[in-house]
Amino acid sequence: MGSEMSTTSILDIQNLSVDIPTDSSTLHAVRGISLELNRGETLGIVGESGSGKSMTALALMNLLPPAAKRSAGCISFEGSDLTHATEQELASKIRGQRIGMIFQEPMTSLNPVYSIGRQLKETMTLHRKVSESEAEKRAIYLLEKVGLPDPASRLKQYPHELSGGQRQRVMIAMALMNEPELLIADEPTTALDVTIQAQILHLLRELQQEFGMSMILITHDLGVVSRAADHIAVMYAGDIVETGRTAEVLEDPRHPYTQGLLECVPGYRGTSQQRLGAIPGIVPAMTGTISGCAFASRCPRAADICKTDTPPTKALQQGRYFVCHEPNIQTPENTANTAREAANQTPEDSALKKGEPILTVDGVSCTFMVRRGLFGKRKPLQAMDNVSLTLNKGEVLALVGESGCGKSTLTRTIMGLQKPDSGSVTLNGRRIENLPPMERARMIQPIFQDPYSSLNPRKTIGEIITKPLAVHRIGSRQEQHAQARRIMELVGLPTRVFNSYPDQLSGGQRQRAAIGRALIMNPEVVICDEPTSALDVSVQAQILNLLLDLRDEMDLTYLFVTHNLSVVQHMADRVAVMYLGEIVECGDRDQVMTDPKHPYTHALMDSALSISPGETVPDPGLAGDFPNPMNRPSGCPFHPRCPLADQQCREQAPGPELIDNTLVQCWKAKTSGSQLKS
Amino acid sequence: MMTTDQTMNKSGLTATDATQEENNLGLSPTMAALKRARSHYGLKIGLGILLVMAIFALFAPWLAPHDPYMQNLPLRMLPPVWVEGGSWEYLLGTDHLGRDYLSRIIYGARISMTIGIGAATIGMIIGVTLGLIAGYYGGWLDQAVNFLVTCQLAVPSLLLIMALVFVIGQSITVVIFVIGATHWVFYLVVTRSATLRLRELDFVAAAQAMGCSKFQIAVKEVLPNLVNQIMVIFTLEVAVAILNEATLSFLGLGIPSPIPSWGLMIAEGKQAMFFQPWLVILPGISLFILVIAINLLGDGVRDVTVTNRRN
Amino acid sequence: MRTRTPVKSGICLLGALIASLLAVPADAGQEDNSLVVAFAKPLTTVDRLYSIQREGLILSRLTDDGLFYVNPDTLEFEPLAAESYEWVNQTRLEVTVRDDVTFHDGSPMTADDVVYTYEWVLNDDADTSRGPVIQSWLESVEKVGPRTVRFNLRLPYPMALRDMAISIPVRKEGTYDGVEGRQNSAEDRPLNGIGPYRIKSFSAGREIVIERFDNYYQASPKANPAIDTMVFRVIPDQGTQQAELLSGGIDLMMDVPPDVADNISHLPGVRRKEGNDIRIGYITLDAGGYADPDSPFTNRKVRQAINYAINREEITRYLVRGSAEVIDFACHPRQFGCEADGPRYDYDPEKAKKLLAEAGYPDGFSFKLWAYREKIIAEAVVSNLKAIGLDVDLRFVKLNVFAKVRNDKDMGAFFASYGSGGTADASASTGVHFAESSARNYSGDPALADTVLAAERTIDTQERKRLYRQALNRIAEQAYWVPLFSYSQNYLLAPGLEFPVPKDGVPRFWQASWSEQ
Amino acid sequence: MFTYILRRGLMAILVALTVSFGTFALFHYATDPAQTIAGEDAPQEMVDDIREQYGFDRPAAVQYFDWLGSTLQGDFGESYFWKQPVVQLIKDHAPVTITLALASLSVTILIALPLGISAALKPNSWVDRFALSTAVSAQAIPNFWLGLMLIILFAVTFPIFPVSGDATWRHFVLPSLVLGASSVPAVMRLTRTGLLDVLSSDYIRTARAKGFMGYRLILQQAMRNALLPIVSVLAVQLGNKLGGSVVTESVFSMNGLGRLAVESIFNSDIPTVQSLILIFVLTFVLLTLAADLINAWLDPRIRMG
Repeated sequence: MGSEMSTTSILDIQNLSVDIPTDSSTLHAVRGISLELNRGETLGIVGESGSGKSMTALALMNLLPPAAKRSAGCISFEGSDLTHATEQELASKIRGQRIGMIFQEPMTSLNPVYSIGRQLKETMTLHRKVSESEAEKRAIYLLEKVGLPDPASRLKQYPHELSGGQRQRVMIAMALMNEPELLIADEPTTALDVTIQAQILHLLRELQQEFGMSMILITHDLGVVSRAADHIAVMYAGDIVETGRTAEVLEDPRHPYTQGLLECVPGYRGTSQQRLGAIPGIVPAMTGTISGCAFASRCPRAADICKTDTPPTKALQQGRYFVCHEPNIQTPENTANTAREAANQTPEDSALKKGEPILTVDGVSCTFMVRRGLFGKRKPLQAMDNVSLTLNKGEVLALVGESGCGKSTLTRTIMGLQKPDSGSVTLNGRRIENLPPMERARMIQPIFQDPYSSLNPRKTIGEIITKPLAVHRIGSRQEQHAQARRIMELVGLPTRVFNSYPDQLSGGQRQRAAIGRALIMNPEVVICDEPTSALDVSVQAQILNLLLDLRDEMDLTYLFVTHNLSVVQHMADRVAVMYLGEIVECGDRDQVMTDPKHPYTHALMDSALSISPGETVPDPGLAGDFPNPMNRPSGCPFHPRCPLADQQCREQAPGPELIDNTLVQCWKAKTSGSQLKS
Repeated sequence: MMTTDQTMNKSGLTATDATQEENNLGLSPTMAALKRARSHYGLKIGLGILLVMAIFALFAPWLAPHDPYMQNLPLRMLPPVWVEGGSWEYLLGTDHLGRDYLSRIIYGARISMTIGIGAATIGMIIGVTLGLIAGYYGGWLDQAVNFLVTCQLAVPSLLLIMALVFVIGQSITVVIFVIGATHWVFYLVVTRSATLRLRELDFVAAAQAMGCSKFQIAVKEVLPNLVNQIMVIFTLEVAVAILNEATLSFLGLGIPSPIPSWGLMIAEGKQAMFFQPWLVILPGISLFILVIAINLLGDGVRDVTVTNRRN
Repeated sequence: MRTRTPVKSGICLLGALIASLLAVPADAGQEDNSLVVAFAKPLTTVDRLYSIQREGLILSRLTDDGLFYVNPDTLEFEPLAAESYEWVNQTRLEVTVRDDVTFHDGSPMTADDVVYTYEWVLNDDADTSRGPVIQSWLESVEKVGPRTVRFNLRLPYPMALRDMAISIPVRKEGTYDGVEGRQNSAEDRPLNGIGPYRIKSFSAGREIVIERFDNYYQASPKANPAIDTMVFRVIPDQGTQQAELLSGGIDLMMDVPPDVADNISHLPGVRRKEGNDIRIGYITLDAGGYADPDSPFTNRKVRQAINYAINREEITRYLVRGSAEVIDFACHPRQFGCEADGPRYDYDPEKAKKLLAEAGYPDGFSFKLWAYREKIIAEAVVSNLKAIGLDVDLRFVKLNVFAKVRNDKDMGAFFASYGSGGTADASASTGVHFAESSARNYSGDPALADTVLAAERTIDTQERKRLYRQALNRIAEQAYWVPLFSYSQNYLLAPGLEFPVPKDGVPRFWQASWSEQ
Repeated sequence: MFTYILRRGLMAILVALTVSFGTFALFHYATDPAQTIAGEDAPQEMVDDIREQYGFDRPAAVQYFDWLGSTLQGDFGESYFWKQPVVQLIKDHAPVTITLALASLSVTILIALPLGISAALKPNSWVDRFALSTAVSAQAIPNFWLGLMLIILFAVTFPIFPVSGDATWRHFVLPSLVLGASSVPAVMRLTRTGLLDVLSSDYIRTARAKGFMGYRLILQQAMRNALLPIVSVLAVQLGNKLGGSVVTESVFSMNGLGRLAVESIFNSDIPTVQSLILIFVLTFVLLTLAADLINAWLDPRIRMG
């Protein structure tokens, strides 16, 4: 859409590289990349963690960590070369004035001890001769623009009083205080929930058009770029491997990495597929020089030349090129085929399986008392309100919801680690609280989100995996070790790492180890708590595949907690949607995802960003954002955000009802579908 | 190996993972620490000095030229050899009872180290235990511990120690125990906060899910993660304890005479400090060197072991 | 005595001296004819009736006069505020008071004041520190003539004059009106004495300033002291005192440790004076087996062994120094009645070992030696005892702990010293230590107790001498004690200061003066 | 907030009582005040007399609650040894300690903060190294020894400052140095690490992206955050110094609370000891409370959570 404006380039980067010296060697974060951004357009930089995309962004205004060294042929911004600008000039003329920047972590990116107002205003007063009041006017105006209700009063608030989404909005407003020509957004939505993410991206798009800004959007999420960027550049190991117009790149990827990456995204090729394509291995160490193509070691098509010679840059057309030897030309389909074959090996769609309930959660409620602040009083926080759920043998039940909706409390309760105030959890017909911990442990095991915190850094992988056996005194040491090795084989861990420590493993391997630990006593139910959200797309694909395979081999039952709808799409047989401690909708995957009953579910589905270039970012059409659980709204907890809410919703909470075998809690459930469509 | 990559099945993945890891499997934490240690000067210097002093302390009976208790009144207050009137027989001169000063200083190292290590160990046992309890179990236990801490902090510790020693009576063991019993707060605070942090980590939840008891988790899962920090505190507390002992002895409430303690020697020399300054200066310097060595070691250990999670 | 001041420190001190000369006048008081003296211990009150500290005694000899005083030369007790006295019989003393004595507030001293003073002391509620002692011999006081006061004793008490001289200053009638119980007179009321000096200011723990009292009666031997004002600064720390002396902060330092005295005496800026002290050092052994019925010390041979084991000559010569001398009996040689011919124990470790063996301790035994002062000497003793195979644990504690344990009769052996309150009479040493009631008495020897008691109740000097000789010989034979040495007093003075050293270790500053040069 | 302060207050009182009872018991059973009061050479009669005068012969509990009762009525009693009201004693000694504490604290701040900040601004530079080595050596010098060395130096070699007493401001120079030096390392290290953390934080990056740099970045963005931990540690340090710096006061023989406390211990002057403990505990708790309040004022998160 930016295209109809003047397409002269506003930013032109030539052969930029960033080196970070570490105590042992130097890490080449960015290896001489070149980029061009046209005025009024959005350039999406995509890449997995460690691909150097953020470094690139920071390098532009030289905001790199003190140790890092930047070298560049030229960074010409509006004709002036930033490489020659002194720190002084950058600070006084460019930063925050002509180039604004938004960071990933809204939680930590605002100074906690100063009020929003001060932080907004100083951005302006620092650079321009403007009065406090003018700055304040501007600040209020922008807060309005970024969609914060009642902006005037916000000025007095402090960051910790705002939700993540609100903070990110403030960040945006702050970046726009001086009407910059260029806005750099570094993973602006990664830390946010789905609905918020959609809102923010939508907002950015609008603002960009309104102010005629150019934008660099850095993200790992192909879905996001596919909607939000005009051009994209795919980065791998500090290099740009492919670039061009978004649609072209995504529909006809030419670099094997791009292809692989797309294969990894669940739902990229429809839901039918149970097995994802995945890029084997991990990003190579970025220290030292890489001979040949950095991707060679992971490339399915790599030939010897790839390992020896630096691949050539092949331009297909103006601004559309990729870097590859293309040993034996293959169309993307082939790789897709291999993936399909793989898919076909797996047994027929498991969504058909139906077992009898193995785990039932019945009307569980749970409330915590929390003190806020040094002088604060203890206030109740209702984490779960009368939650009921059944988990059938052999199925995958996806539990979807935004952060703070009570997912983790629910899982903890199910594992018997959290005592509910009322209601009961029954596992194999026995009340969980009556189960002795040992027995319970044999039946149900968790897999956690963050493989960096779920493994004890002081224990070797071997110790970690054998731990359950040790605790339960199952078998002799030898037997335990043998068993551990079997499991490691099963989850695809090289037995070599038996004696190494978690720090020495990659994220993927850690997660495999975690899975191994969970499965070693082959439990019946496995609680997967966001098992992939901390991982890169390619690794996520590996893990998802693994989980599915394991389920078939050890016929496991998964409760799969996630916020990533494409993953749900990919994994789940049934879906339960949670909002503010309640299950608002629960039913078969397709039922729920294609024809959601609850307005919230509906909004969720709308805000899911599948890879579909050309389509714009949808507006989930949700008012405000996720309320603070400390003060739940009366009546239907969703009513403040619900487009359909009326008197009834505000006053009395709806009970669960079964509408074409989907459980829904909404007064408008029957009609909502049609209303929301229109 | 690339051929296996063509097919996208599990084993294939594993194979490549393996081969991938081959070239960048990092060092184990201990190895990494040792590697860093090799290039850390402070640590090496500190360790060096400490070793020398430890050797003197251990083999004092063989290394000391005289019996540190051997009194020889006619030869009292001899100056060191480099001062006129000094003799080669008594390198550092003699004290007010004609005892060989060098020998006493050598034996002094023994006392200081014993006390330092002893006291720090006791403090560690108290502090870490309480810290774990407070941090992991929380609740009223935490309150109780907190109360103890306030008591401990609110009363000037030196006064407290003096009062205790004064009343219980002076002896090496008393000094060790009293100093130990009054220097556990640092351990406690660190252990507690670290425990609070660790408690929230998933591996603890995982252990719970395995059916481990609270105690098992606290000791087997949490404690190992504190070892580094505790080690650092330990070294620093050893230094503190040594200084405390010296101060106590200096004030006449520490090691009983005639045991050679540096602090005591300074106190004894103080009377004549304008005229036989070495009586005060020599033990002071030994004390300084020992403590600085320990601190260097402590800082070194911290730099080397406690890896910063950032970048 | 050998001098060993290495050039190095010599130079540094010379430098010090010059520097201090530049910085401040070498002596604090020469110009304004004032005298600054350092007190090691803080004085809690300036009222002699309520303090028994040595500092109090020193001060009271300036600010207060009693009816009698101790003649600095003869150490006899002679009239002071009294004009004359007479023993009517063994238990009745009549004193005639002077008529020319005035209090600091200008009012004349009368017999009534004397009566008031003694009645106050006899009054239980007065809680004067010496009260109990006086009450133990003094029955009552009455005014029998315009200037005559009669003292009725409970029993013959030869030390009566001593007590009156040392611890009972005369107070103006009504001084303590409206004051109940022990209370510090200095805080509420300015001290109103009759001494040659009057209190100008007193801040507890810091300093005391006194100035010459002009209406002091000329007949007094203390009349017309040379110094106008005297300041007593409390400086507990020896090193600090030295520094102050060097930099001219103070003019006179008492109780100087011999080492320091030696060192400093080599400086041109300071003068050193040595005087005797009636104080003696000794070790008491638990002969009575109080702490432990079957303690080795109940065995006479063991006690003698210990007497032989300690090298008193060396200790006295190198550690106590000055005019100090070894003593062989339980009293100070300069004290009346301190004459005995009992056994003397010269240093002989071999003999000591032999005796131990005979006593059944061939390879020694272990015990605690308690002490609360002169740590160095205690250490020396310990190492002597270790030399004969005894395992001694030195318990060096503060007085309050020491006293607790001693009074509970829980000590096997303790090293202590006694100043006899400056009294040149054996009753003050031997008497105090072997009296029945005394907590210091570990001998468990009633016969001995009777002897000393008898001596204290006898006025006749020959008889007293005999009794003390008997007691002292008994103590020596039984080796209840290890008499160690008499002390010597070291004084350091600013150059121009003239000051006759006292024989009994209690300085009399009214004799001090600045020499004109 | 009020309830919070109340909680802390109660805590303080509880602590004070516990500690004071502990000390009381200790002294009651291990020492004999009577002899000290009477003096070392005092004859038996005198000592016994004093013992019953002061009621030392009564059972411990009786004596303790006797003391407690009167204290609760605001009467701290009378010192056994000094024979004057404890309140008076404390009034006399407090000024010295307070002056010394404040002086030395400012010494600490003047040395530690600049060092720490400049070290944090240039990590691994020579400034940083210098700062760290100062810290390490300052940590290693025995406080009392430093005092003695200074005395030797100033008493003898260059008599610029008086080496004992507390009469004039010049008397406080050396002690403040010694005492101040003792807490330099802690504060310095804390300032350094604290500021380093802040400087590497995301919001500072944001501030830089907004165009902040140089002193404005430090003063207007980083300092306030870095101050939080420093405030607390300074409070504790001040607390310790007010708790009577025993060593310094006795080395330089100053009449402060610290030395008063020690003397009272040596003389088992229980009323004084007890009252001092009460005062120390209360000051400490008050200071920490103050620190918390200051931090709450500095940091909204603490304020409203």
